[in-house]
Amino acid sequence: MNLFSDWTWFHRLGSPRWFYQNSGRWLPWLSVVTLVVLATGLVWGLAFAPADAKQGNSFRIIYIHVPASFLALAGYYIMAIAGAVGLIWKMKLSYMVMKSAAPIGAVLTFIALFTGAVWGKPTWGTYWVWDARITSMLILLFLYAGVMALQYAYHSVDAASKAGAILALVGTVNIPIIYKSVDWWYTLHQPATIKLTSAPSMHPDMFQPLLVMIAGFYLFYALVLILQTRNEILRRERNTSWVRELAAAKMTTNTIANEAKSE
Amino acid sequence: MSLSSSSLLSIENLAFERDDSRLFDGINLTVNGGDILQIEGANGSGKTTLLRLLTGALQPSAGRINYQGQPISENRYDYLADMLYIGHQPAVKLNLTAEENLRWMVASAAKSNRVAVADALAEVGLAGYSDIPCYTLSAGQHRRVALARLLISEARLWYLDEPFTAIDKQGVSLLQSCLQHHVAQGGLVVLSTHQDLALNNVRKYNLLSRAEYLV
Amino acid sequence: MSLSSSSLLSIENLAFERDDSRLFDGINLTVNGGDILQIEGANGSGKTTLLRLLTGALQPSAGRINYQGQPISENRYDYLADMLYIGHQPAVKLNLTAEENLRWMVASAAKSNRVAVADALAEVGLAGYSDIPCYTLSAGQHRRVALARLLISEARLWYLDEPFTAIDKQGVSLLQSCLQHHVAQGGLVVLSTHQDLALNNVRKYNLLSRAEYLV
Amino acid sequence: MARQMDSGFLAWLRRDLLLAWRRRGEVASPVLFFIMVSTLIPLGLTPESTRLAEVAAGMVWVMALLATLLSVDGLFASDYQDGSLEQMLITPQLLPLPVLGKITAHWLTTGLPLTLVSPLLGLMLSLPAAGFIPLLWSLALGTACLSLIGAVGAALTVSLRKGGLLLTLLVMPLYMPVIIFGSASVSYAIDGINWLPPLAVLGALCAAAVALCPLAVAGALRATASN
Amino acid sequence: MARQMDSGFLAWLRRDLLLAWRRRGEVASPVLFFIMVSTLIPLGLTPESTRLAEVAAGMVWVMALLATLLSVDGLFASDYQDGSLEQMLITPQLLPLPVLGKITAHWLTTGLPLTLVSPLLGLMLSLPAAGFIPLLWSLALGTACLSLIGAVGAALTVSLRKGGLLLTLLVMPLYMPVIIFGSASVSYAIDGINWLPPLAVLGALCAAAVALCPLAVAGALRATASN
Ligand code: HEM
Ligand SMILES: Nc1ncnc2c1ncn2[C@@H]1O[C@H](COP(=O)(O)OP(=O)(O)OP(=O)(O)O)[C@@H](O)[C@H]1O
Ligand SMILES: Nc1ncnc2c1ncn2[C@@H]1O[C@H](COP(=O)(O)OP(=O)(O)OP(=O)(O)O)[C@@H](O)[C@H]1O
Ligand SMILES: [Mg+2]
Ligand SMILES: [Mg+2]
Repeated sequence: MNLFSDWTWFHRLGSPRWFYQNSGRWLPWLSVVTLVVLATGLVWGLAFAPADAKQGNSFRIIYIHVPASFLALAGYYIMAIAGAVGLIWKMKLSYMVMKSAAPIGAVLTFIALFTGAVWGKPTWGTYWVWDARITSMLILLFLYAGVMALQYAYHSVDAASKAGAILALVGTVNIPIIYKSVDWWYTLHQPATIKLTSAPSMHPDMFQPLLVMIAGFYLFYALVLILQTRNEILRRERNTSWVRELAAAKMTTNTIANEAKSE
Repeated sequence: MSLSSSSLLSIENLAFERDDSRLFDGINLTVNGGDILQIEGANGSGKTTLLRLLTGALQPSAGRINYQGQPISENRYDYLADMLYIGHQPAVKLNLTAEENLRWMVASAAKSNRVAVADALAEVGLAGYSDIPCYTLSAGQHRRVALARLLISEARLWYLDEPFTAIDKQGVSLLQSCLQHHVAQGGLVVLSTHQDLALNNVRKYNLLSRAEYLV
Repeated sequence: MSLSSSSLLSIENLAFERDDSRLFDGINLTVNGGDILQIEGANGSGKTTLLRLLTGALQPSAGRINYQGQPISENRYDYLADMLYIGHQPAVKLNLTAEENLRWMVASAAKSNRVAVADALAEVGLAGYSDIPCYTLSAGQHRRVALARLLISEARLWYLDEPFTAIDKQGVSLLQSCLQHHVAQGGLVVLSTHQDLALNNVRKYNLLSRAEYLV
Repeated sequence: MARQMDSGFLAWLRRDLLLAWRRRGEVASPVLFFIMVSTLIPLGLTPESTRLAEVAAGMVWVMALLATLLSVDGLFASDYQDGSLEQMLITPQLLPLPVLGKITAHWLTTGLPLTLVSPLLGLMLSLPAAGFIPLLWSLALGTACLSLIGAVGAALTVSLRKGGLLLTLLVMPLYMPVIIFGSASVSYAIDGINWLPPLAVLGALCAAAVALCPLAVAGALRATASN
Repeated sequence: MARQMDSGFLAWLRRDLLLAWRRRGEVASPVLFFIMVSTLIPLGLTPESTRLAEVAAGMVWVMALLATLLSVDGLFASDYQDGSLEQMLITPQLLPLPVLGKITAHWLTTGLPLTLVSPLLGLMLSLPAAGFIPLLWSLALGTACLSLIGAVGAALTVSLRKGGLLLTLLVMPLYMPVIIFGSASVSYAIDGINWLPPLAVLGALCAAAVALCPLAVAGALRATASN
């Protein structure tokens, strides 16, 4: 009995409808908090943190680069776990989360690469080097691209979800291997001519806004993921009665509003 | 449960949907040894889908299929070993000869009698063709290679999706007598075809009207 | 020559061999507007080969085919423009939708009426399917896409290789009335099938006995 | 007649582009393919940019060649299997025109994207700045040659129901001149020599291929696919 | 049960080997592909043997990878089209076993010949003598990994009726560790370092792939091909 009631919440959580309606309630709060944290971090980092002794103001790109890199990595695991939950418990919502997480992760990876490249020009004098971490970031982008490509390629939603989940899982097994091997490859072949400043003993004045930005990016990630998932729910469940009712209700409020305006 | 356990194959309340659109539901059928069941229905009504559900290649969205009283998911290996399925695509490798194809099918798939390959090919009219690659065969000969499996199969359950496609009249009557022989020995045949069979004792099930009648 | 020049299509002493083994020879036939000619014969007797010889895709090893009294090699373009061939493989691209497939066939192949694509699809029962890729269609629906060409074709010569494959009964009668309509307008149909047609005025030609008779 | 010719070329071009569009992942993937193989090269060879720069132009060319090979294989294969090729052989158009339509579609979906993304590859493989413009031009011309020549191989092998490796064998010798002049024009530019002569040769090769290859393809298809 | 397992693995292995033998040209061509591309590389890069030697090991590895990609694409494709794959899904055997049989056949017809011919390539690309033995061993283990991982990609894409480029996108990132350790063991040997550790890693990767990939392939086939 106890076990049974334990599982009902789980299945309720797995219901797209339940998720849609509840997430709708949290969304305004979440967006406000996200906005505040991000704004604080940005203003603090860009305007108030002291300029770097060697790099001047160009170092401020760190406030985008580092949080984006963090989330790009964490996002892959979120996506893979969502896929695994979908495969094991046959939970549709979980597949939708997986599908929504892929493009967000890919964009964040791209941002990390792009900001890194832009930052590389003034600091290293080149946009691109085959550094271990940079290379593995590029591979991560490919892994995201693979999951996304599968989602687009399949006409059947079911097949797309399962295929994407399997690929994501195979990728999870591989990510540590890839990181280890790339790391190892880099140290093997050449002495580090240029290296990312590894875990810098950063000045607290620079470091604190970075922490705020990382927190802000996590919130922002959650927000975008929820929004994307909600879209996906509506798209996939467009033929169910509750989405129809929702759409009909929207329509009537819109027409009422329009009529009120025109009067 | 007690009702269905007495029959060889029983389908309970079977439903199938793809991407949230329902193809059919509420299918109830029992088939016993000695039965030939012909699935009828217009193009696109779901005959192939039903047969593939029976083979276990597709999963039903509701309902279940019992074999000897047990759900097929529970004694999957016995069930599959007792089953022979020939679909729209006859699984004939174009680069292999008819004999190689048949030998391989016999080795890999269901219970079969391994010695009779050459005889079976002769019986379906491919006696002179056993050592040329299948891509030089005509459409009907190509299907005959797959149908030769029926002559050596020892499986009890035969699921045949439009087995008469591209087969000439002599071949159709050969195939029908083969089916007759199989059910006379206690086997079971579920097949889909748009042609009328010249067999007695065929039960028909219409997928659209969900009605069953005896020919 | 003077005899055959009066007929739309005439076959003189046609023979075909592959790698020095003769499939058939001495085929003589004349077909006129208004005729339906059914090629008969067991599996592997050469029906498909004969039809492909007629389309010009294969070259005969002896004999010739005349169109309006002239060998088809001499007025090849007129002949091909007046011809429509549907073979065992229906030339339907699985990744395109039914409508895109049909539009493309109309644009590239024979004389056709370009506007009627949607109507034709509706008539073959694919009204709701026009915007999904063809690989989700059932076997019969897949062939129906190709057969929809017949409804919009303006070609006079129709060569159909087992057009009734996988088509349900309602589809078969639709197709037969379509053929009837075509010959009533002066067109010509050469087809191969193992089924008996419910049409009057069908001439049959048996490839094995090389005998022709009227149904 | 002229109208009919047109419609043969355009109808097949449009169809193949539509097919490529339906498989959108496919259209994007030549680009990803190149980026990925160029990641592979530093992994396999060396991450040092000076040594990479030496092999960069050659590697981009080898990859262009492989990407073409990988995809030209399917140029007629699916049409052969589903009966479309048979229909092409009996269209009232002159066969080389639909063929040219198909080849053009192939180039537009592989060679062109590769050309456009090549500066990025150059960047990743530390290609010297002087090489970028010649790389673009030579790839544009060269990939067209590769598609045209590859189509001949594809037509010769289509009825054999075999994989791409036999095709590789047939066309690789014919690809040699393209890759020699293509990579030469880039390395000339890097070394400060006039790089227009090799490019001109490439242009001439391309013109000859446009004229001859569709004929050869048509002949090959008639000879083999209709058996 | 044990007998059934056996027969699932052996039946499919034997069948795929027979098919490969029927298309004999095909079996020889990975090797020819390999040789051809290695003649191409000096053309695109540099004919100087000292500079070639530096990149030789890496190039052999990149080529092995591409040859596998080129051929693994068709691993399930023709079975899918002619209905054999459907039959495989309903055999009473445990699905990973027939799958492993097919993968083994693939390795025997591509990876193994490549490995055997690699000393020849080493000679053509002026590989230093110390590199030959590690090249052989690392290729033998590495190509097996490539076949296994490639099969997962092939299974995921088989029902999409698409070319090899999507497959490339899926499996190339997963190939990275293999190529790193493979080329490392050769370059270690050339530099006189102990080359067994990277080879051991490759062996571990291979063992893990043998255990996991057939399961992933079976899952992927059930999830997508039977739709
Ligand atoms: C395309 C180029 C670049 C890529 C792909 C890249 C990637 C990454 C990644 C993945 C991380 C997070 C690592 C972790 O989670 O532990 C990171 C952190 C960081 N990156 Fe970059 N990066 C690039 C260029 C740069 C450049 C040019 C600089 C500045 C010189 C830089 C400075 C940093 C710093 C300071 C951190 C955070 C602290 C740390 O973990 O070391 N990065 N980068
Ligand atoms: N490509 C080919 N190469 C060699 N022989 C072939 C080829 N195609 C067909 N044949 C042979 O030619 C003969 C006639 O084949 P065809 O396809 O014309 O027969 P058909 O009358 O259409 O038979 P079906 O009723 O089965 O369609 C067959 O015996 C076949 O084996
Ligand atoms: N892979 C698929 N994805 C999506 N829909 C499919 C798929 N396969 C079949 N369908 C749809 O399912 C329905 C039933 O198909 P099925 O093949 O079972 O029909 P059928 O009764 O066998 O028809 P036929 O007489 O033409 O063989 C069809 O409407 C078809 O469009
Ligand atoms: Mg069917
Ligand atoms: Mg035929």
